[in-house]
Amino acid sequence: MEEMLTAVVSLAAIGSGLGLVLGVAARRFAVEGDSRVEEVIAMLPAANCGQCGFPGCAGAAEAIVAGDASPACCPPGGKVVALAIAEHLGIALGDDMDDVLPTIAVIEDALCIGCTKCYRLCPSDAIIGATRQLHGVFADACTGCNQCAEKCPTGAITMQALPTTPGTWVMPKPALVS
Amino acid sequence: MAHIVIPPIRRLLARWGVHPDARKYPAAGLASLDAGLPPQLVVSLSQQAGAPARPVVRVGDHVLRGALLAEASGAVSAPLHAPTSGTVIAIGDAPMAHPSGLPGAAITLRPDGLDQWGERIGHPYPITLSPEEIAGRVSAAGIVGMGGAAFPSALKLSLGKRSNIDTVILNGSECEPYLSCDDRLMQECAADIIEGARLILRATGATRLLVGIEDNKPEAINAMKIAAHPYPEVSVIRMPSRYPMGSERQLIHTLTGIEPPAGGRSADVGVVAHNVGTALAVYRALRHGEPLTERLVTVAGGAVTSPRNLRVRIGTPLSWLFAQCGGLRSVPARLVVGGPMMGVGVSDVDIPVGKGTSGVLALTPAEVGEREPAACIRCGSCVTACPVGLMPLEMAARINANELGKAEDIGLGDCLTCGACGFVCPSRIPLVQYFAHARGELRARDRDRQRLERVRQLTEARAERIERAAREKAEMHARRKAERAAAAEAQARAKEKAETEENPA
Amino acid sequence: MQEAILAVISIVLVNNVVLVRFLGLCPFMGVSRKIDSALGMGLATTFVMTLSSMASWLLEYGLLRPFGLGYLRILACIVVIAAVVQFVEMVIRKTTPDLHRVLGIYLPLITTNCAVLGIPLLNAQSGLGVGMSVLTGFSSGVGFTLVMILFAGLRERLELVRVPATFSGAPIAYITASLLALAFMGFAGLVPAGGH
Amino acid sequence: MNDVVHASPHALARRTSSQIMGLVMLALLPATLAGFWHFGWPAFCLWLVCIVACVLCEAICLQWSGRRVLPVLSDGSAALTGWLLALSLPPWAPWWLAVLGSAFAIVLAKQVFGGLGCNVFNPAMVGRTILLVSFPVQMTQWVSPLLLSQGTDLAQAISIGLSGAVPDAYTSASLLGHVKTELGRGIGLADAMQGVLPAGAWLGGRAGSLGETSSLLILLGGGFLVLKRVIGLRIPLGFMAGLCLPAAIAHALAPDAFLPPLAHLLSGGAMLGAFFIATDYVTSPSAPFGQWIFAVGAGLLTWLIRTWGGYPEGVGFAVLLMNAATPLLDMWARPRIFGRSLGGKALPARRARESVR
Repeated sequence: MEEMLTAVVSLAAIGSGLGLVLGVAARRFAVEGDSRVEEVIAMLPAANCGQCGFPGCAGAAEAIVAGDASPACCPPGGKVVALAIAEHLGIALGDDMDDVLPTIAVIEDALCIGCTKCYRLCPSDAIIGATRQLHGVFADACTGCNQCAEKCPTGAITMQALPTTPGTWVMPKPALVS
Repeated sequence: MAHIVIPPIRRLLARWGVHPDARKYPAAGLASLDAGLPPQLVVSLSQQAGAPARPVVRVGDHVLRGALLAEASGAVSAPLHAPTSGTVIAIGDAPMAHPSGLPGAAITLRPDGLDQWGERIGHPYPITLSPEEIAGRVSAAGIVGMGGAAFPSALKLSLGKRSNIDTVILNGSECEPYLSCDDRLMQECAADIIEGARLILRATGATRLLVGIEDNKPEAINAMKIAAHPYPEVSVIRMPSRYPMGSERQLIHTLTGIEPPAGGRSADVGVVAHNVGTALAVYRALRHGEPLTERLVTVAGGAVTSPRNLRVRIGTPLSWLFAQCGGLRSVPARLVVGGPMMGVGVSDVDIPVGKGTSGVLALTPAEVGEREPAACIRCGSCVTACPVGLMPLEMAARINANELGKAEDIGLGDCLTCGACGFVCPSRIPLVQYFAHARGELRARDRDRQRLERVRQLTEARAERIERAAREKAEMHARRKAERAAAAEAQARAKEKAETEENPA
Repeated sequence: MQEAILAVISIVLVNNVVLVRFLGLCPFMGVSRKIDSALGMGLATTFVMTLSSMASWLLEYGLLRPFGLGYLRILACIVVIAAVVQFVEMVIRKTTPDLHRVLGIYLPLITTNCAVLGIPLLNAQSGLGVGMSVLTGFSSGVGFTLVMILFAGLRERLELVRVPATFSGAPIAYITASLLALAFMGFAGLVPAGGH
Repeated sequence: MNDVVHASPHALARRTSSQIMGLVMLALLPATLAGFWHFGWPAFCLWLVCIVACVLCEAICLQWSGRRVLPVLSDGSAALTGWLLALSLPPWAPWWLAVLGSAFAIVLAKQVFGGLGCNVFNPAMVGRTILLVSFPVQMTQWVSPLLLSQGTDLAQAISIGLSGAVPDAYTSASLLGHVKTELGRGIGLADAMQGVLPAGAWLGGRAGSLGETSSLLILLGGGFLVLKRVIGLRIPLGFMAGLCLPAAIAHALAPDAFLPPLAHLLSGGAMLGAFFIATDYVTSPSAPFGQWIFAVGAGLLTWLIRTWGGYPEGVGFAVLLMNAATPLLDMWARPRIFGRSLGGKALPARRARESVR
């Protein structure tokens, strides 16, 4: 009986003593909550184009942090953003990277009626033009979000891959040794 | 009197680099010939480092030799001049020497056969010109580095004021196998080269000129020594033959003992290096007023019937050069523009010669040594060969595993892409291709990043604009409402007042 | 002094905690993909092992032996070590969040890491003094760290080569670990039996 | 656009991987022939069994993993592994030992890692070491060197190889094993060394593994490889220094308890290890400084294990241990990059004129 009491008392003493120390430490070394969603939002292009299937860039960031979406889900961001997010969150990227090819909107002159619908819609101001005048696309600013193509009444806008020039050409990786 | 300097033995015994078979003969032993005028000349707009030149002629224009075809655009660029007299027949995409095989913008000229010079304004004693004047004329003559990099030379000349250059190096090492155009130039025009180099010396304000020549070119060393004899500031230095001795940084280290800091320019240590061909072009531009319209090109390789050095107009297609050398005697395994170590492998014989083209090679399968790549056995040959002290096998393994960032961490950015590692690799692993791929990919990512940043700014600006418009609208709405309310109240009050006035107590 | 040196050699090399005693295999396999995290894990474990050796010696001679509570040894050790680990985790999380992110779930796992529990228990069994206890704990940690970074280096190399699909991942890691253990067998007998 | 991209360089040095393997085999030939001469037909049979077993194992693995068999086999690496394994086995070892060792070397140490260039441990040493810890009796059954003529004929050799039973008349002890036993019995070195290191030791007239005994011929082969630039001098020199320096110091302090450096060098697999085992490309560091650390470390560990360890010979273990450190050495002992400090920072810009002679 006495032995049992000693055992219980001593273990209780150890436990409560250590608990006290840990309790103090928990206050002393407290850490704030998860800031990763904000960090991921800052990395995304902020175009809120919706190509990822989430409500805007903030929604995509939440999904990526929660693990519901791949960092490669952002077509305008492409490889750069995917790699940056993956590295930041410590996620391994699959081989699906090469499928994410950047595209831009191309307006076919013959079909454009200058209705300015696309011009008003473009989230990144990449379409230049005025009422009843031929519209043009500022390729450097186009995210390829496809919103203009959906709204174009004459179907003059198509999404096309960026053409390769000697300046943008990348030497292919050598084939694997068999 | 020029003195002869021998670099310290420690530097000569350094273990970097490789010793490929020189294969410079028979071309190196034969006097250079004029290649004549081909039926068409294609002057590529982006044959110099930096921005492409901007055309100033139109299709149909008739031009004389030396006339301006395109002007420099931007800080790093160079103008282009008509290589002969003739008619501009096209401005647009044409084949060019690029590993991708993609075409680039060019001006196509049909020679009229008269080869008539336009106005040439030379100077009888160019050495009396001011440094600024020299740099200006070199810039106007469209002179670029003729060793292969094609960097606009005038930019290097005007560095002197800012960087306090004290040494000019004349690069006569010509360490690439097969190539002998610099060798021939030094043998045939040594005096003019030295004059040109002295003009460079004057333009940069430097006080000594070191001419570095590899010891496998004894005739060139002799010729240059004789030409340099009257000038005490010129030293001709015999260097060991080793690839890549002609790389600017390795050359500076061998000749001066200074190790230029990584990431910086050679001017930071007070040195600039110019190719011997550049010096000759500088002399011709200043003495005779001739812009850069021709250069010496080595045409060689096992598939060429009679290899030779040819004086070639800029824009001459490769097929014309081969024809001048007796044609091809077998189907080449590879056509190379430049040297075999760093040149561009091409497949089109219509590709034109540019200002930086030092050689045109048609190589047989045996010379190329084409074998299927095998597994890396980690022999370390590439580590020993690397002139920069990198571990190519480790870099390639990381790039192969798509870990480009890690490859960068261990020195991808310091790689010269000189090809020494790929040359010695017993497993024939295309190391340089790995590095070129990784660099291209990293550059592409950089571009994408910048583009995204721009898009982000535009998007934010738009969002802000819309928000501001909405706010202004709301404010205006509120103001109107307030005004209306105020007006109504005033009216009501007036009415009330009127009523009170009407019914005074 | 000589005894201490021999003990360190014995614990680090001859009776290596991972490769010879087969303790702490969970982090050995789990956190050895990258050298940085292996090093972090090794250092954290060394720290915890040293502290817990000290704590359990105090426990052993301050409480368990005087009161004849030897039968509570395992229970009490677990409580003490768990508390030490919790403490270390909080400190790391606050001071070096990156290391915390890398160590991930493995840091709490140190709590139930058999090496961390095993070494103090072995110390208690062999009746070592406080100095030797702490030294044993520390050198066990050093041995653990050494093997961790060697193994992590090997695994990083293996990431870069084309291991057949059948063997890539865990299988090749186990094979590598076995060959590493084979190499460590060379140390057998290096310290005369009874040294430790 | 080009269909096939031809990246530079467009020229190639002539030496290929299989040529390198061939040169190494050529360099091994004198020591191997000496081994045959000293240990007779059983040694030859062992050598043959090892090589055939290694090549067969490699072929089977390649076939199984669906890779092309003949082109890969022709690189000669499997045969070289078998050769090196044979040289490190007792000359009259039974056939099954050789086959087992070859299987471990090729399958476990090489092919499961992905084949040539992918393994992290030296295959021959993995094979030998597994055999040593698994079959200590058979692996320490040495025979005294006999001349081919007065030894066994082929038929006898085959029966020895099949049964693994070495006639008592031929058994002998290796120097290291003998010294370890005698020191263990409390006998001083001076007595233990009596007549163990005969004058012919340089040429292989001593008990030991098949190819490790004739140090002079190994040195010859190693020198050939150095001249041919197949191997560098760093690893052999570093290994010998790492082995001999502590041995010399210890021997000077206590001559009766520690073997002299020359005895270390001439006994066991020290020379073979220095020139042919530690220099294995795949499992040794590829940068100069890393090679020095690797080699000195391997030599030092060999001395430690030989002197105090439970096993009389430590070359195999030492090489395996340093193999394990090789990835770290490759990572941390990289050469200095031109224009940068060792730490990777750009050098300060020195002016040309200040440093002129």
